[in-house]
Amino acid sequence: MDVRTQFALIILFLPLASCVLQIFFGRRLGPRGVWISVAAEFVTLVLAFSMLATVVLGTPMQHYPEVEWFSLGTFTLTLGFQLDNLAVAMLMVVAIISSLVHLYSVEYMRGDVRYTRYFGYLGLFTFSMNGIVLAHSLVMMFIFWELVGLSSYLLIGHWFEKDSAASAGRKAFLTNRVGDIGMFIGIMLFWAAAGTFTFHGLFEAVDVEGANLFAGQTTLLTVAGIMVFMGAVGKSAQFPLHIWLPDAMEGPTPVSCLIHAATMVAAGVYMMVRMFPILTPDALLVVGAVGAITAVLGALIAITQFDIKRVLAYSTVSQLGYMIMAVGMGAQQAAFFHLATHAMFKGLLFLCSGSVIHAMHHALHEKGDHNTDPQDMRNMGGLRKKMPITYITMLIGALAISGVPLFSGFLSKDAILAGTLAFASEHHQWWAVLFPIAGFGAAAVTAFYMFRLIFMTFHGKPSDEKAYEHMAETPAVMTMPLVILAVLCLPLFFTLPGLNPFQAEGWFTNVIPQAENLTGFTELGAEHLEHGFHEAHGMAVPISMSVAGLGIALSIIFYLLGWLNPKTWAERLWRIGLYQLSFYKFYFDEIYDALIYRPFLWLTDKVAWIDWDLWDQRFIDGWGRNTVRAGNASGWLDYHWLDQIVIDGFGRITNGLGAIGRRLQTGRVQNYLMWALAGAIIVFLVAASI
Amino acid sequence: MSNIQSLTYFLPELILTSSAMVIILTDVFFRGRNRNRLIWLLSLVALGIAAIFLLLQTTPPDAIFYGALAVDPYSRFFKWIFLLATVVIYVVSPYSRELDNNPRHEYYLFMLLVVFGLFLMASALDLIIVYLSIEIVSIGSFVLAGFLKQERLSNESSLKYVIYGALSSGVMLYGLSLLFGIAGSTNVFDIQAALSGVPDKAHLTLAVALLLVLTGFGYKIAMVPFHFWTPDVYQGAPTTITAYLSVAPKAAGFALALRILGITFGSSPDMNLGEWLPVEGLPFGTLIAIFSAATMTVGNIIAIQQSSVKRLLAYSSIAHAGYMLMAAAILNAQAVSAIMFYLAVYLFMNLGAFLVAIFIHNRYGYDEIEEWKGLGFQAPAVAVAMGIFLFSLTGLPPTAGFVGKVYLFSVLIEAQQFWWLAVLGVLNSVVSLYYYMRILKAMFLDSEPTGERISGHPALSGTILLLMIPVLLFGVYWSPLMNLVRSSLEFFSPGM
Amino acid sequence: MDAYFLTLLVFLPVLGGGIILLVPRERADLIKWIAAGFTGLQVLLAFWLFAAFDRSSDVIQFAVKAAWIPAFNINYHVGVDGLSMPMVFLTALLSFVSIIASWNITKAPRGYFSLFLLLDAGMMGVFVALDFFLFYVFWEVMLLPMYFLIGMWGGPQRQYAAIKFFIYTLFGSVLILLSMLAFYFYTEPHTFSLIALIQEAPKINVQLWGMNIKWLIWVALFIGFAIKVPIFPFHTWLPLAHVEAPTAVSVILAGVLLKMGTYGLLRISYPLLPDETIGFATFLAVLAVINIIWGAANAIAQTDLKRMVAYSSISHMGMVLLGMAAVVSSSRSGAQAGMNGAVLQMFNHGTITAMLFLLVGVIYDRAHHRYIIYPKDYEDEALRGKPGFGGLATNLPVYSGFVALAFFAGLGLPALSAFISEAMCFIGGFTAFRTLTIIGTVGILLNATYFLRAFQRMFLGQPSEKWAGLTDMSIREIGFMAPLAVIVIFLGVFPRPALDIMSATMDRLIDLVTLVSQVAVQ
Amino acid sequence: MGNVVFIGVAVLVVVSAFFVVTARNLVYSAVALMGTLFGVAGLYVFLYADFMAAVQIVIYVGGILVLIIFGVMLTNKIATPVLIQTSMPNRALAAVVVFLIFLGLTTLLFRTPWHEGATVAPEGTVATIGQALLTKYLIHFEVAGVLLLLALLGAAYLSRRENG
Amino acid sequence: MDSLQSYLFLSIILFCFGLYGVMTRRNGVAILMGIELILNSANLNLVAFNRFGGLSELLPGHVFALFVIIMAASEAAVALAIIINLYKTFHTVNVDEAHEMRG
Repeated sequence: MDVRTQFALIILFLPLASCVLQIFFGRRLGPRGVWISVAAEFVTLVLAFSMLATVVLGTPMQHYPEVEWFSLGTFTLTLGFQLDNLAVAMLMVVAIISSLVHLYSVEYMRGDVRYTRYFGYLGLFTFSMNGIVLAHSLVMMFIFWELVGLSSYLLIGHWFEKDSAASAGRKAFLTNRVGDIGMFIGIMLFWAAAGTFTFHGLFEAVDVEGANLFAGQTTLLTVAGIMVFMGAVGKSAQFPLHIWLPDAMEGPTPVSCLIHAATMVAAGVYMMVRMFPILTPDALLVVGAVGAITAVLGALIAITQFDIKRVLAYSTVSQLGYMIMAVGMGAQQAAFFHLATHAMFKGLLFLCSGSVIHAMHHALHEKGDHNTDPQDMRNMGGLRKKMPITYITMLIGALAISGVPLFSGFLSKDAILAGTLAFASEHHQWWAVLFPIAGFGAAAVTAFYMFRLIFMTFHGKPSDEKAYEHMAETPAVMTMPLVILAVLCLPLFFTLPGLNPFQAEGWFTNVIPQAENLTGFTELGAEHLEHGFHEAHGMAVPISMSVAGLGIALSIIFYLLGWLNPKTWAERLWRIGLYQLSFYKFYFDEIYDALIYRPFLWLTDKVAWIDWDLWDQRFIDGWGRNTVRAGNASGWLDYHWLDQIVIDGFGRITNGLGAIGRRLQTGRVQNYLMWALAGAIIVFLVAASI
Repeated sequence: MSNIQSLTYFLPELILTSSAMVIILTDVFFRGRNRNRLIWLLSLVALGIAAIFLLLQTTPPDAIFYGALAVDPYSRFFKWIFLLATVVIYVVSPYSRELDNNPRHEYYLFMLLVVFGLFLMASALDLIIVYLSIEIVSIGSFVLAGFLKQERLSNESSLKYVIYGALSSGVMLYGLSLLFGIAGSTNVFDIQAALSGVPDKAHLTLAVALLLVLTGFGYKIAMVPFHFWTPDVYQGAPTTITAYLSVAPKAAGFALALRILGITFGSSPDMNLGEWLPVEGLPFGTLIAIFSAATMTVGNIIAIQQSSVKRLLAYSSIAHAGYMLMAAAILNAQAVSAIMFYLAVYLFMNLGAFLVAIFIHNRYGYDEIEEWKGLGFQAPAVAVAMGIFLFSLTGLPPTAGFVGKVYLFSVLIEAQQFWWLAVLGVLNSVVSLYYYMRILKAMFLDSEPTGERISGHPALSGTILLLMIPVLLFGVYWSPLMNLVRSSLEFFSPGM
Repeated sequence: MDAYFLTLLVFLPVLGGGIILLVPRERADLIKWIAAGFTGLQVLLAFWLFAAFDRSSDVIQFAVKAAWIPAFNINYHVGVDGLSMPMVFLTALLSFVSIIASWNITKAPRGYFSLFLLLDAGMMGVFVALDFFLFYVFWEVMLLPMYFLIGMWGGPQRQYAAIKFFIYTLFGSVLILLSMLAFYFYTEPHTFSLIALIQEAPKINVQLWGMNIKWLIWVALFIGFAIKVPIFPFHTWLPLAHVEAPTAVSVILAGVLLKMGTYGLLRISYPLLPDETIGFATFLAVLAVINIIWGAANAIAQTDLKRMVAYSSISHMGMVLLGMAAVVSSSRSGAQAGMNGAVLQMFNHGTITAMLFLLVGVIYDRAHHRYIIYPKDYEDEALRGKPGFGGLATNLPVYSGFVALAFFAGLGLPALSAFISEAMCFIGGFTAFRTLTIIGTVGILLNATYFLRAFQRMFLGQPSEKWAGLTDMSIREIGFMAPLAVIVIFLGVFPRPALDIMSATMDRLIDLVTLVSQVAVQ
Repeated sequence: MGNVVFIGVAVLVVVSAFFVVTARNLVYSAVALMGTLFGVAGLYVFLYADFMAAVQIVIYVGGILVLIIFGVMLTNKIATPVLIQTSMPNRALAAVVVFLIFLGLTTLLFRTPWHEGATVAPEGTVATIGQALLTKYLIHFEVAGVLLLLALLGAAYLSRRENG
Repeated sequence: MDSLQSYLFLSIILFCFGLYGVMTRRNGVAILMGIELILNSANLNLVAFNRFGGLSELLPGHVFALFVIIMAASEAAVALAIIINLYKTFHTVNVDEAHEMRG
């Protein structure tokens, strides 16, 4: 077996082994046993790193091992790996965040009732996530896609005693399923057209050079692409399925970091990057539009949130929107770049917030306060003195996400914005301009709310002095990952050997070349695109720098210097209805609840009522009550007719006829004679008339 | 064949009549305490001897007494059914508590004479014999139904029976007289010969005569709309007699009707693969099909409403007549053999069900389904047997009733006619399940298991269990019975 | 040995039932052990059969043919192929599991276990019979014990449920009977052999009401089988029967009996009436989708856990039908995916739903109720609309683990057995009926909805003090659950053993349906 | 002359039959029945059935009618008129049904070409019947005997008062 | 007048009166009288057919009628016995009052 395959297998199954170990033997191993899981993660990190190293050192990874899973003659399913540069880079991202989160969790989750099981679930997640990354076919990806959904469900619901946590888990799973159905349909469409599930099979089928299976079927391909994209919409929390992600913050913060910021939610982007070569321009446009809407939407909502994790969650939604938009703009390289940088800085931000929450929690606990919400930023303030490491690392993260130069976020975001500008310049329709506007607008808002978060948390006066006294920096096991991630937020790590902080060129872009995956579907040639980006890059840098500056400046004016009072402004905005929109998340939950969820539950109730009560009640309670009910249910006459008249009715008619028959049986023999004679005459006439 | 020669072929019947004389004499001269027992024994012996003579009768089909009676395998088959039914009733009668207040010896005597009538019905070839044999069976049945003189229900039952019976036979007689008028003879073969020459204009009269005759036959087999007497009479009569009436005279009615109508209105006198001849203005097969549909439907749907077991079984017996008529709508060898097979099976299952009713009646004195509660735990063996009889009556495998029903349905399907009737038969089978299950439900489901056990006389429970054997056996291996039926499908015809 | 193997498999339980009847009824333990012994032996035989089965062959194996009623050309003809083999295995396994799960039966154990064994024999017989008459006899034989098992040992409405079940299924089976007779009489030579009829039945050319009677036969057979499946709108017997039946009987009902309907369609309607099958395929697919959605929508609204599980069966069987309808797919691989997926789903649903019902039984044994939410008309007014349980995951970790496994298997999570079979059904269906299948995929979401809602309401949240005293699963309970769990996981990861067995036969079946009809068209 | 007598007898039969089924008093009915039976006997004479006429009078009038009158006596007090008719609607319905039957049968009667053979010579029928009864109809005769026996025993059993 | 039709017509009238009587009379004995009318009508048929049908040899119609009369006697005896029994238990001879069993 090829060593690369072996490495991939180990990366895939080592976390699963740790999962099985923790689930079944966790209790026996005790809390110390979780170090085994941590160690396993670091082993995968080393392996991933070694694979990445070979790639970076010049050997492109192009290894597609596969085995037959089962075959039914012509219908065959294979399992295998798509080991290419993209996968290796993604593996590395997953391994870094995952191992750091493992490490971080050792302290963060200490004393939890289901301590070991938590690590088991983390292992399950890492396994599934690696599976998505390595999957060589849509089916295999779908399998792991669902499995990450499961682990996400389990981890969000880790504290399932809390109803909100349990509900959030369910919401996440179900919302994801909506997208998954689309993805499944998309898979079937691809399969029906191309007869294969594997990526390279599909690429070949679509490739203009080869036999073009989709010749003349671009509509089909568009639809299939959009359908598969629905999976990404669900998983990457894109509009309109973004609602689950903020709720998912009910899970432990390291989980939010790992799953709901850095890796799993990025899986959608990863998949879109993977699928990029077979997406048609029409499909890409839809993708881009969804991404743009999400980017703006998430950013706007984040402004008004007070829960520290929710701000980050909406920020994640927004950033994912960026990435998806980038894919839609054809800037898939930028999308993936942003994915990687975002994983680092958003992971960092989450871990920092976790650190803050941990400290708050600890402090409130010491104080004996169990009512105050440790995640509400209004209860914080001035923490920078108590938690310097956290403060500094979080500040770095905030700078990175805001797109301030000298941090990784600047480079990737800039690439995306350049992509939108290039798109706008290539497409001359009026709406093409909306993409860069959305991009830059969201960038400004991002800078604003991120610094709002920093200022509210770390600056100003502490809101609760007593608790403040109990605050302290978190232990080294937790701060160490912060530092590591903060370091990884420096652009240097992505641009080596190039050292220019304004230039994104470097090993990373070499690993994921923009042109490599292009097929004939993009109207613009690869080089043309490349050129467009270069052109746009020059324009994007100053604009993005200025919008970031604008956002930060506004934030400083509001929250640090207090020149403008946020509360007054909030009230003003409230009066014109804008504040609520943001604060209540554009009422998405309410709208879904009112338009989909409740009607649907009502419908199922009715369906069940028709299916059962209508029939049963009628049977038991007799006619009178049900006539009323039947009247109420006139809308359901169809089924009413079916079950009532045809099935139950057969019985009732039989009974009714029987009753008539009984009445004929009067007990008076002469009546019998009369009936008999009359009956004979009738039968005779009937028979004679036939 | 002349009268003297005929006697040798008439031995089983002679045994029956002469033993009746012996019994009367015994009755007169023997006044001991064991009179009932003695006469019971004598009757059984008489039946046994008759059976032996019947067994020895292996001659080819022939007609005796100047063509008045047929001696052929067909009639013999039915005679076996009558004997079997009678013996079963004889065996259990001493243990039926209902009869305790009345002299059983006369009961045995009447039954013996009724058997004689049944024998004649199975072999009648002459309209006068047809009429007389039906009357013998009827009058015997009237008396037997009213056997419990002190009981109001028994009286009411026999009153209704006699009035209904008398009118039916009167109407039938009128029909027979018209038939006689058209054909000019009382012998069925002569009639058949004459009918082929009947002018077209007389056809409608023929049809009406046929209908009038059918009134009489229909009354005997409880065919709707001539069934009205059935539930009331069955309910009021002693249960042993009800059981008997539901099996033997019904079988005799079928035997008689198939033979007489088959010869006179069928296409071939030996009834081999024949069909109903069209009588102008009256498609005979359709007529029977309509009667069949009405019979099974009415029987089943009214049965659903019953709370008395005897009455329920009465309606169910009406429905079963309907099933059998289904095959009679197609008059061919398949159909006749299917009916014969079904009658044989019906004998076991229906008698079995009634015997269980007697079993319960002995214990509780009444026959509401309610009172069967818990029988499944108090007398498990009998209850299981009842379950098997009921499943068989419903027509579920692996019981004989299933096979019987399959044969009946297969007649229609093979002939590719009367599909609607087959479908109706299906629906009826389903409906019938409902009320049979009510009994089963009462026995097994309506009460908790108890330790209390009830038991009947071993002869009674033994007979019940014995009847279960053929019901199950013929359900999985019915070749012997079918072979018997097939070999009995041989009719006397003058052309032979 | 080989020759009498299947006969042994079928009649072993009958023997066991007979022996049980001879045991004095006070010896309840002995009765249970005998029952367990015989079914256990049956499982071993089934394993042996599984091992000895030639996977590459598409012909009937272990066939035995003996004249039964020569006059009617009825034979005792049994055998297994790739279609019946999984069902035989499932029957043996679930029977054994059910017997173990019935250990706490105290009411009339002798009757219970002997009827159960009779039921076992009937089911086994249906799956191995190759003579239509024999098939029908077994089909009906199974009704009687089922009626009593529901009616005597069931819940409060058991009698109503039993009679409803019985009447529904009898109605269906009488239609099957008519079809059977039609097959017999309209083929020359008259035969009941399902093998011979594959050749003969398509030649039937009898006109009735202006059409070839084969269409009517197909419809009659379909109604008969549809009631068993059950296919909307013939499904209303199912929730009642499943809910009222004792746990072990629900397991058998949902695990094995429902499969008989689809098995019947595949064994009889498909090969014998290929043209009609193709003609009705769209109709079948429409019903399949209705089943999927209707069953799931109903399940969402249920407050009784067992009813929810019962309705989930309707939904899952809909997927089987969708896969079956894919036989007409123009794409060969689509047809293969659909048909194999359907049979695999039959097996998988059997094991999963068995787990679900067993788990419902476990909680019911302890808490004596199984409401997810107390119904609006619950006798205790204070409890109406309140959750029936809550936070069980804290008290009963093992139980919750099994429930989670079963629920996730039920909602089609990958790596658990149902995923691959459902996916295959959909993929197959998609190649033939695009729009319908897309509508049907909504069922995936709905299935997840009710399972997760139920799981949250019962197992998550604050543990309720009322149920703090419940004990976790006993060794016996884990014992009968574990094999099923192992199968569910194993087939989820490695479905190949199951698919290998059936794929050759399915290929042949697809050929029979599609090729024969092409000939007819030409 | 013959016709006149025939018409007279026919009228007697019809009128008395009418009274049999409509008379309000049972005893009148019984008397009317006697008229009918005599009338039918008269018709037998017209049909050259002398033996049958005799039998009609002896058995029917002498036996059955007496039996019926006994029945009337045993169950009624002659002096009090008893309501023996059923209700009016019932009678009307019965009348309709019967009228339909009457119409149908009459129509058939005149439509049908009845088989008409040579008229039987008006010699005595007694000897022929006697001969027939002992040869061709012997078995019928015997069966009738059994029937009578059964009826006798049955009637005796039913009307007997059991002692104990 | 002396034709087959006239006898048959008389017979039909008797038959119909008989039917009417059976269906409308409450008294058991009166019903019995109705039945006798029906039997007589059939007998009239038989004898008439015998005469006009030219069936001279063995007079089957006469013989048939004879047996019918015998049967009528038997039936009347049994019926009367039953009616008297009814009178004993129900204290009435009105048959419509005996309707305990119905339905």
